[in-house]
Amino acid sequence: MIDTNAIRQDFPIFSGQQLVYLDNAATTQKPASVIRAVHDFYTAKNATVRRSVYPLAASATQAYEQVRTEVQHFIGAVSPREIIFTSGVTEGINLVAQSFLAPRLKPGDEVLVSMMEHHANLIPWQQLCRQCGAHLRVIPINEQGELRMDLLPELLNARTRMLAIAQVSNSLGTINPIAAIVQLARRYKVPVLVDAAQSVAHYPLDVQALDCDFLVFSGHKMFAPSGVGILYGKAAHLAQMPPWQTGGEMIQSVTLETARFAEPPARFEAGTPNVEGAIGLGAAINYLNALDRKAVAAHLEALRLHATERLLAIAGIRIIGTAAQKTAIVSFTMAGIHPHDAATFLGEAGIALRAGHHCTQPLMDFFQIPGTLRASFTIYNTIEEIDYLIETIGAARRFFS
Amino acid sequence: MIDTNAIRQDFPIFSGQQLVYLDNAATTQKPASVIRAVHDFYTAKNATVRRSVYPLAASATQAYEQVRTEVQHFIGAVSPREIIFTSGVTEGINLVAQSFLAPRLKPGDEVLVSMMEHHANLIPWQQLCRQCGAHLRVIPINEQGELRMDLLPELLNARTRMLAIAQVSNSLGTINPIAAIVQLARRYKVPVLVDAAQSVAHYPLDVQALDCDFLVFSGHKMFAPSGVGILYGKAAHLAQMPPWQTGGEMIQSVTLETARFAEPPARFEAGTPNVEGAIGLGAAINYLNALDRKAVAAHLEALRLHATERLLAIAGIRIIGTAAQKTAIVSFTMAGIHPHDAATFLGEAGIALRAGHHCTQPLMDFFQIPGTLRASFTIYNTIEEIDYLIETIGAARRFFS
Amino acid sequence: MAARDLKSLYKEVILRHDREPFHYQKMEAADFVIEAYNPLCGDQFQLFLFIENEAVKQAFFHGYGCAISKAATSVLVKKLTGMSLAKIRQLVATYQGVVRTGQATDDAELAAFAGAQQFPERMDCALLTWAALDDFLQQANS
Amino acid sequence: MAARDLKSLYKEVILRHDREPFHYQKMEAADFVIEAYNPLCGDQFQLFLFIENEAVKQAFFHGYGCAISKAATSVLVKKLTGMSLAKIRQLVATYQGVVRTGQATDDAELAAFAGAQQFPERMDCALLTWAALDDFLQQANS
Ligand SMILES: Cc1ncc(COP(=O)(O)O)c(C=O)c1O
Ligand SMILES: Cc1ncc(COP(=O)(O)O)c(C=O)c1O
Repeated sequence: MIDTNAIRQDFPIFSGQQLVYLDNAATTQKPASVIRAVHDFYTAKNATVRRSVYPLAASATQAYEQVRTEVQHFIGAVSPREIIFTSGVTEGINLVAQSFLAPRLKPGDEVLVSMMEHHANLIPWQQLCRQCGAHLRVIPINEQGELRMDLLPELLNARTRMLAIAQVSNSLGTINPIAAIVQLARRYKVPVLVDAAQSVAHYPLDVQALDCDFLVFSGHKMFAPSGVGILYGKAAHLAQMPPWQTGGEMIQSVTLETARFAEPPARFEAGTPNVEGAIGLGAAINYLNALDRKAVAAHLEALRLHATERLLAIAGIRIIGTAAQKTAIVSFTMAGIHPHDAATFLGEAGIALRAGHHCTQPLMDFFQIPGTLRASFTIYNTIEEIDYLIETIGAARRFFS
Repeated sequence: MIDTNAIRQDFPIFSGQQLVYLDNAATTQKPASVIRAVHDFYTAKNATVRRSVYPLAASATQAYEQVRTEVQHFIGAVSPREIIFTSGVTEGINLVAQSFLAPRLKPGDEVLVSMMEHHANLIPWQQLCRQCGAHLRVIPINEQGELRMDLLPELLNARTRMLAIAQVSNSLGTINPIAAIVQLARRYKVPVLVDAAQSVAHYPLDVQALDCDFLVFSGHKMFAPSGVGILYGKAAHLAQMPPWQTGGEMIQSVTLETARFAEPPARFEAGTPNVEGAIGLGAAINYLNALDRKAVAAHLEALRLHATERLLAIAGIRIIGTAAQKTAIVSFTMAGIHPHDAATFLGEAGIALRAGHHCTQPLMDFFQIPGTLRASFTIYNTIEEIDYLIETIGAARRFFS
Repeated sequence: MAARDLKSLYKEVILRHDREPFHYQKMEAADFVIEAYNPLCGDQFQLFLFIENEAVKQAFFHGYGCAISKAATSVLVKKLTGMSLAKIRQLVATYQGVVRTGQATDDAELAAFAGAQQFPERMDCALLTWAALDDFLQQANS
Repeated sequence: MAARDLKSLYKEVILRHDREPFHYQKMEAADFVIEAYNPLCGDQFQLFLFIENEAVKQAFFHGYGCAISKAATSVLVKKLTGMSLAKIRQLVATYQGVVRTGQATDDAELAAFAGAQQFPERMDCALLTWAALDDFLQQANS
């Protein structure tokens, strides 16, 4: 087991206030090492990267590129040139949609997503399909919130140009069988983009083992700063893709008439990057690497089981998302109390969790609910916090009845 | 005059090391108040914005939207709804090119930029023109590095769909007469985008007085974090523009088939924003607001004059950019010493300045040089630092001769 | 952020309106049906108005929302009944003043919503259907 | 970052090659002209090669660059002369090892460039034309 007490000490936000933070699927808190890395950068190392030769700028560039290599190792990519810094998952997916897919999407082609995608992994494809006269196809789910893998073979066909899928659902907690999905997709040579927003903090990633074509995640959900994220792309794809945003830093040569673009990854990193964000991401990766990730998974499983059991013991509570393979994200509704009222009540009791559709409106429509309360757990959460949540839910029921 | 000593004390990076930082046109250092704002956010206030009702998230949302209002006042916009958070100038310009201009650009139309634009304000327009069969027209400059304002009336015509121009050139220091340019553009109803990357830190901005249609700047050049910037757009334009990036947070309603987008500014802010970056930007604006900006301008002018005079006293030094209206950016070449060798030598002596084309390759071609050394000054620079620079240039000449 | 007190947000009168909403009923035959929707939480209500001689003769509502938005709508519907459109405009302005800036009012049912100021993230709940009605009246005017 | 010493970057042999470059001359009649360009600084050189029997008979260069890139090119051109293509491949590999990892070598002119390791931002200068030649040889091979 991991030592939650020790871990909590690593996160300064818990020392200054009573906070039961259960909104980790939205964003995680930052450990002192990440905060310090950003702070040290500002107070001693701040410079832009890539263009200058004075020591401060040379060190900043080295530190920035070092993080690229750390990310490469963290997700098992072949080369650091497959690692592109973005502002987050949303930008990563928009980039792949516009730079990779748009040039090859023809009327009648198909793009496949699932019913449980976050809007970030739905709307860019939906809009692109409308733009190109292509069709968006959707992998259905069952009542447990699991992908209908039995239907996937029929949904894939020779016109499928992309399959974009979350590794872990942010609303349901479902863990999708990515390796199996990629294998199926390979039969039709369909490229696969994996949205790892909800998996990256908790489960080891290996893009070579998954054999996915693209993978995206955001720093702010893995103990790193916001405004920074990663797009992984296979080198062979990246080499063929035109730039998406253009500007400085991604140029080989420019005249007024024309520009030659740099090789990847620079080609996809126009403008001054979020340097301190990248430095913070490096610190977060070091933090994660120092944890025993098997123990992390076991801890999450214990939290999930305890939360599920205690919630189900309360009358009127319905858990949305009961997949066999599930992470420690527990969405639920309470009979007679609107999620926002409950969240406000819990919030005043020092419990931070989210009410709403969690940017998965079609999924809520599927379950015919406007939204849920969602408790999402991570390394610093405890069994005691869950017990306090349950107790406070009881108080909320008394308050609103 | 401003009290440079007091100001230097505000910037922690100068207390830990001997650093003559003259690369402020690339990025500025951060005052303690900005560093503290980011740090405090991490240690006590971190949450995502806009979606949650617990106190931490409500405060974060309030703080984030408060910065939007501060930016509005800082640049004199009519409403906070005209203020869009971006990741920086580059993203802001790409957004305007793709969302505002692309839908209305027809073959044979024209887009007007100037010879002194940063690649960020050149390549997005150049690529869009190629895409649409439109023509990129260029306002020439004279040998002093001033816009040929006499030619502007002929360059504008009924087919001009956009004029995109820097307020201050990052390579030459030239200050362009934006208000006059906008007035001319109005005759042909040409929308004007102002790249304020180099002006925002030093000169008061008033978008209503300028009457520009769009204006962009980056946080990292005005004492704020990197990875955050602002796009200002007139409400009437923003209202008509489709979203550019899509994803969470910019949605009114979504089904699998279609999405209705939120009103501006949310429509243009897909995904989790750089919250701490925005908070830091607010702190930077407060810092700037507390300065006497007339005194700042006078200080910059004194630095510029002193640097110019002393550089010109050295044989073999040529100053690139000698406009009558000029900020404290001084680009120069040294006979017989390559800019990168000089920059390395100066760097080892603790002087940070940049060598190269400064992302303005066409401008370098115009002056028929591969690049310059560029000293760019701001509030914390001193006359003594310039004297030390001059002295060290002397040493460099001895070293390389 | 100002001190926050749940009891000042969820006043007794609000909880009562939530539990026993006024004229909570679909009325397809209404002269006007006004839709109100909050994308952040999925809440949505319909207002059903019967209008005669520049006045609301009858009003009903239906839909789904939190205690605040439901009570606010219930209070709205109750006040509307029998009111002239001109008076309704005043009422809406007063209510928006109460919610947004804590403006004083003699009307206890309106005043109950002043607590939303301590909970700015819930202000939209209190304003949801009132804002939709406001839009409707402005369009009717123009 | 390791300790940095300007003298180890700008070794005397490098400054000498910068001031008095070897075979610094345009040779339009060459069998092959190899272009090398560094977008970060605008430096560019041309290598002019006369090749006979799988060996470089003569080499020249021209262009514009910093002291490091110019000296590196001058040393390259000097070494190339008379060398077989196979030998050149070995030479390039050795040199890249010296610059990138500080690999030891008996050749004082090559060893002079090991200082670039202390200045990683200048490594590209030392490698510029050597990398272009490397590309050329690889293409010639395939
Ligand atoms: C005039 C000008 N425009 C645009 C930019 C690009 O800004 P950023 O890299 O922050 O997007 C810069 C600085 O790099 C600049 O100086
Ligand atoms: C599964 C999933 N995909 C995508 C996103 C979007 O990430 P971001 O907002 O950081 O771009 C999120 C979180 O918001 C998510 O949970």
